[in-house]
Amino acid sequence: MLLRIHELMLEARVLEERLITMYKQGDGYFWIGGPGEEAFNIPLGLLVDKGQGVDHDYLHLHYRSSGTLLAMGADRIDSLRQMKNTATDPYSRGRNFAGHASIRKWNVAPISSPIEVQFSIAIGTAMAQRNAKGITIVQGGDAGTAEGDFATALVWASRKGAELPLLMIVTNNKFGISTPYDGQHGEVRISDRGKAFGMKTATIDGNDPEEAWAQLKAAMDYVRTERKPFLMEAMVSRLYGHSSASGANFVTNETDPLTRFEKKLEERGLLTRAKADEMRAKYTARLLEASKKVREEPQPAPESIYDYVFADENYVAETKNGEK
Amino acid sequence: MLLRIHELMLEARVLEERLITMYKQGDGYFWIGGPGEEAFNIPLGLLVDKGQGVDHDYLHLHYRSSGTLLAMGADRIDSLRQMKNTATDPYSRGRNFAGHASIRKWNVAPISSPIEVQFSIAIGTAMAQRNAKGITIVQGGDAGTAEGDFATALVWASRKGAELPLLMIVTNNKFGISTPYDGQHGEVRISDRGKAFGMKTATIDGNDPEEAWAQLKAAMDYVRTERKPFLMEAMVSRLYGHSSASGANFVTNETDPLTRFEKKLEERGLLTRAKADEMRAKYTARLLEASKKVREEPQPAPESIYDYVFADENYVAETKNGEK
Amino acid sequence: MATMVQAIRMALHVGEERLGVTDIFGEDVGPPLGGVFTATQGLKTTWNSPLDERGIVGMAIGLALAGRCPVAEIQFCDYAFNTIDLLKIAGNTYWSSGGDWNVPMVLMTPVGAGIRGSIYHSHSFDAQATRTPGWKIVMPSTPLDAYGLLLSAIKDPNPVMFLKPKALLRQKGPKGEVIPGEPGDDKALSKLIDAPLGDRTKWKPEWPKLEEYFVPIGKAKIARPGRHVTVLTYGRNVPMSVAAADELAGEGIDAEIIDLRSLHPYDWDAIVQSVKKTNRVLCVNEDTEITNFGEHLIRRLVEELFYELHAPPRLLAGKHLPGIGLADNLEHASVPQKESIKAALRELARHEP
Amino acid sequence: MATMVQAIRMALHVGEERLGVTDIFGEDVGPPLGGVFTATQGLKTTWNSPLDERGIVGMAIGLALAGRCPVAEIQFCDYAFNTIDLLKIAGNTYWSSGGDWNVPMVLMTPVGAGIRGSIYHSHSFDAQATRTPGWKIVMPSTPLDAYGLLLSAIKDPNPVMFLKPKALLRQKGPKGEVIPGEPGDDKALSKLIDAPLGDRTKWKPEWPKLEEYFVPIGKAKIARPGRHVTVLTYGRNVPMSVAAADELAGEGIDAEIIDLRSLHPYDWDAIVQSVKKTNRVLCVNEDTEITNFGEHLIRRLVEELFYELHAPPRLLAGKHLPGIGLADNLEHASVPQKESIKAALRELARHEP
Ligand SMILES: Cc1ncc(C[n+]2csc(CCOP(=O)(O)OP(=O)(O)O)c2C)c(N)n1
Ligand SMILES: Cc1ncc(C[n+]2csc(CCOP(=O)(O)OP(=O)(O)O)c2C)c(N)n1
Ligand SMILES: [Mg+2]
Ligand SMILES: [Mg+2]
Repeated sequence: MLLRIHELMLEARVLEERLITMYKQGDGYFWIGGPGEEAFNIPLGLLVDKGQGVDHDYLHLHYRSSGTLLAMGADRIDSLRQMKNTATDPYSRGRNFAGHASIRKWNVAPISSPIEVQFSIAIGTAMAQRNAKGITIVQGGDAGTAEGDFATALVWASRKGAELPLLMIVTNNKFGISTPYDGQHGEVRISDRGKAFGMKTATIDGNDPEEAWAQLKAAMDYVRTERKPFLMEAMVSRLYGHSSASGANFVTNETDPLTRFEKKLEERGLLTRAKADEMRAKYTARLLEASKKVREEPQPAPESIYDYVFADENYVAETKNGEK
Repeated sequence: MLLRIHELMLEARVLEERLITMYKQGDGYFWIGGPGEEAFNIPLGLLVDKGQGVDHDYLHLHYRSSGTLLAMGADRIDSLRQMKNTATDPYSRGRNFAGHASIRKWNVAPISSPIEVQFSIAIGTAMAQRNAKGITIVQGGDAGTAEGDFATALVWASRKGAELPLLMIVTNNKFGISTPYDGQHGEVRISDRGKAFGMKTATIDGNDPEEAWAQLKAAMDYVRTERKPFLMEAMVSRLYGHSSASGANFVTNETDPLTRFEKKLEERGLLTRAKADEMRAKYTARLLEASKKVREEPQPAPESIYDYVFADENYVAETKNGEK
Repeated sequence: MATMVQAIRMALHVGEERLGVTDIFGEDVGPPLGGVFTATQGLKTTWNSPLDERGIVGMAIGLALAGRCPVAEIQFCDYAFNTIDLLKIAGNTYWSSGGDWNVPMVLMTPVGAGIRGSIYHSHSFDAQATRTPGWKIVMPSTPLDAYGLLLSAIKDPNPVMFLKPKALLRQKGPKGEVIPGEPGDDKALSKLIDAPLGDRTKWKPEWPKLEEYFVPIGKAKIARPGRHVTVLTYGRNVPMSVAAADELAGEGIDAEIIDLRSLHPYDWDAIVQSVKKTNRVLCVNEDTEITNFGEHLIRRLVEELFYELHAPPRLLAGKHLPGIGLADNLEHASVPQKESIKAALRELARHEP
Repeated sequence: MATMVQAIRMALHVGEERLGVTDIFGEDVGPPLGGVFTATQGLKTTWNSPLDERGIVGMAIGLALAGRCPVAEIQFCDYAFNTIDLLKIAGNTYWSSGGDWNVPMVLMTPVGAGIRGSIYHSHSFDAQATRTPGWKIVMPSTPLDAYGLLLSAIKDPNPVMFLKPKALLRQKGPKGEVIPGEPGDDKALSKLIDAPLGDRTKWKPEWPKLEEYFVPIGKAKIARPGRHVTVLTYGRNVPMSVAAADELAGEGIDAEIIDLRSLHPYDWDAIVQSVKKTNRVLCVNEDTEITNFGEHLIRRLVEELFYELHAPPRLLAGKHLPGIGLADNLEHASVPQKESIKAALRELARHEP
């Protein structure tokens, strides 16, 4: 399992690096993603009950969630397609930025750019699941918790007698674009905000995949069995700055969860540097191939702007997903 | 002092009863007010540092605050003028509902109908007071704390190193129009929501004017000297239902802070029934006179809708207040 | 004959029983009150939400994503203006996800003036709504249309906004317009479905055997046929315009009143047909007059029918002011009234090209 | 010559130093970044706000009520749609309080397409803004106008919205348009006021000796004089329309481009004067085309100048769609481009009455 997690963390990192390279080579207008959050997002993706409908888990993620989707088995090349805004981009048909996935057949709600609105929407899928098997998972950053929508989720998820099976996750990288955490918060721990609502809460080291796995598992089991909300704050890193707008260059002053985990695995004799390098080389080559393929794919046609404004009355979700 | 508080509580009650009678006699389209909150709102009004500018207290109140304004010395007849939407209504020129005062010369911000927005606006006057003598007081109901604006005030008021001299007050009457408190809240005490932000908090019996006075005094002293926020929840009654929309009839199943206080004063030999009745009769007569006078005052002219859209460049707040 | 609010209640009942409606919710929507206008009394799936409009809209979107069929209410449209970003998301989700996720939800909210609602119970929402792509927008002017439009809204796989003309909620429709299945006698209907005053804990409504009736979204209706001037309007201004037209008949002015019913998509064919006949057009609505939906209709009319117009088309709308004042004088001076509609119609009808 | 973003920065500097500006704030507005477009670098009174647009607008209103002079920023207008209710309050406070409290605040926010901003960095705000009574709305198309309009906005005792055309922020103005006091040499200016890349903790700007210069709110400008067609536009579409007109000159079409600069109040006299001369009018903006501000201008033009119009007035605006897509094809097909403006101008100019 640890090795599986490591391999996915590595692949997720290489995927983000490929997207950054594509941006820098002019194969995309904007990059934003999750390098530095792999140790948390990979376990999350592996622990999700994947499927469609209320008996599986709903995911309301944000633009740093590529690792979670990758761990769930999303086709890697689709991230590249969205980066290159091709007509083949299955997430948005070349309309949205990189990192804005939508996978209905797996209950992954469309990722949208506005910060924190997913917290106001997640209460709805969670409400629909009160008497079902699945749970709803919603994730956002630390700065975004200042938006009223974060409080909306706290209020609506904890109403006595109407508690929601909602796992609220805050990935705290201590930044909102350029603004440091300190100076913007009165809370010592963001997770403390759940306490007044009688919620279970935890603040964890999101750079340690073993702790992340254990804590996520426990939290998800609690929400799944108790049908009550849980607020988790995970401390993570932001390894390439906020986005391409800030250069997307590797920063050296933050913990790299991948190298840290590799060191651990080496110490335990579970991994060798050589093996790790070989894996990295393999994924790098694979994604390079994929990026070449994507470059050949068509751009959306001008008239396509008129597609998908309204679903027609015969619209059936299932069929639509069948197609994909 | 206690007798002064009682007299103001009584007068505030009679004032609301007059407004309700005006409504029922067709001298107004809508009534909403604060009967049942006198034990809290009168002490609040008496403790305010009244005046204009950052060295005095700013008040961001809501539609149940007539008692507070009365205790501050607002002209009683002006409430009747707004009820009757006369041209002479100094608060809104016949434009707004009863209970929507605006008194710039005393730092009383315009009361507006949308629930909780005053919490997002109050942080601004409080910010302007960080290095001044005055403080900002913002007040709203229990149900309204579900709006994101309540969280906005918590977040902005408690930022480390940038704390605001803000007294946040929730008058909890356990209702939002028809919706009971229970079933809508996960919090045991609304005031607990301040704890995660390192705020001082208290939940008090707002039906006891002595407790209200003592607790408000302590909280205001803290905010004034420490220049830090305080969240107070006051349990109060709603004695005539939500508003005229629900009939505005006296309810018998809630504590009446006025009769409770009068009993106490009688027990202590500070007041006699006869004296209380006499006072009530005096204020009733006075306000009846006032309502007759208001009935003779002109209604706003149609063209007046175009007044006060824009302040002209020579606009000076002071002069404006001088006029009033 | 049912009032509009009774018609809405009956439509929601049919929605619950036969069209899969799962959640009817909002502030004070559930027991004991059943809505500030009693629109949701006695229904099965109603519940009270927290006092949080953003949560209400977000909840509705989430429920729709999860395959439920929600009907959410914003108590007054005046209080929907902190949710515009969420309304935009409801409207763009299908498009942004390239057809992956649709959002089948209904949002209903009372709109307009006419009840001395002062600054925050008099807002209109048609201008804001029509500039929110991805939404279908409907607004009835009679109980039967309210019934038929709401059923269509519930069945639609897209977000649909159902704007309730506040001033008409307690009104009945034109003679003879009956909801299929409603008892002929009003008192009987009221006995069946109106909650009693006072304690309602034991009360249960008895619903008449109602038939499904769908008013297609996108189809206008001629509320009053006429030959000289076309009035394009909706909601509260429809009966007002009809009354104005009837009074002008004596002056030899015969106005045609088109009740759009659907604001988006709107019935362009019906509009063109009428304007080609009358060659004169007046748009009437209560929303503020700058960047107003009626201006869109006029813009498109001049673009496409410039040479058919024998008089400059006119807009009669709410004044561009920060609010609608409480006093009679103020409310009347702020939004169209029967007299101002008559004046505008006279001017148009008598205009010499 | 300064770019527009440098002009804005210089105006804010003058505002701080001489016009009483006390707080320039918003998300990432303070150090270290100084704004996502560097508009607030090196200023004295800037600070970073929490990530909460409602708090930002509420804070600005409160500061204004308390007698401060705030300039608040919403990072992208795309993220202002959860604050419409608060914007309405800023606009109605003076009116609702019967003249008791005014709200002297400036709200600035980048608007429009042109930088491949995809769905949430391409929105326009002119339609929403112009239907928010009580606000003055300005939008520059050159650095000098940005400078002069922002100074006027700061001095105004009412809420003023300063819309920043994203695509023009890094552009310079037409030849010879200089900000009074800016150094003639661009490199010199950049050295003085642009923050260095990397560590800025020790950096301090050196401000040129700038003179106050006010562009009155409510006054339009003829960006290009012409005889055959009038174009009513603002922001990004001004240079685009001028370029289109210049190219059409060869075809014997001489278009007059009016840069409104103020959207509310707008310069009706300048509009009438031009349209009476050309008798043909095209409105160009990027906002979605249903319930659009250009439609207001057209409505008023047909109401007041119907018989002066020798061709149906036209609107060229953003498509009524849920968003603007990322790919070139999508963005180009969604909002006016030079070629589509030329096509519309040809049609109007060649139209035979
Ligand atoms: C409502 C809204 N406001 C502003 C922005 C611009 N913006 C994009 S990301 C970001 C910072 C988000 O910080 P945080 O919530 O901590 O998430 P992180 O990016 O650090 O993971 C901002 C301000 C936005 N996308 N949405
Ligand atoms: C934003 C908003 N939503 C809804 C309303 C309608 N409304 C008026 S008062 C009220 C209930 C308020 O309850 P609470 O906050 O507890 O204050 P109370 O009236 O009980 O003092 C509601 C829903 C409103 N005025 N503003
Ligand atoms: Mg962060
Ligand atoms: Mg209450």
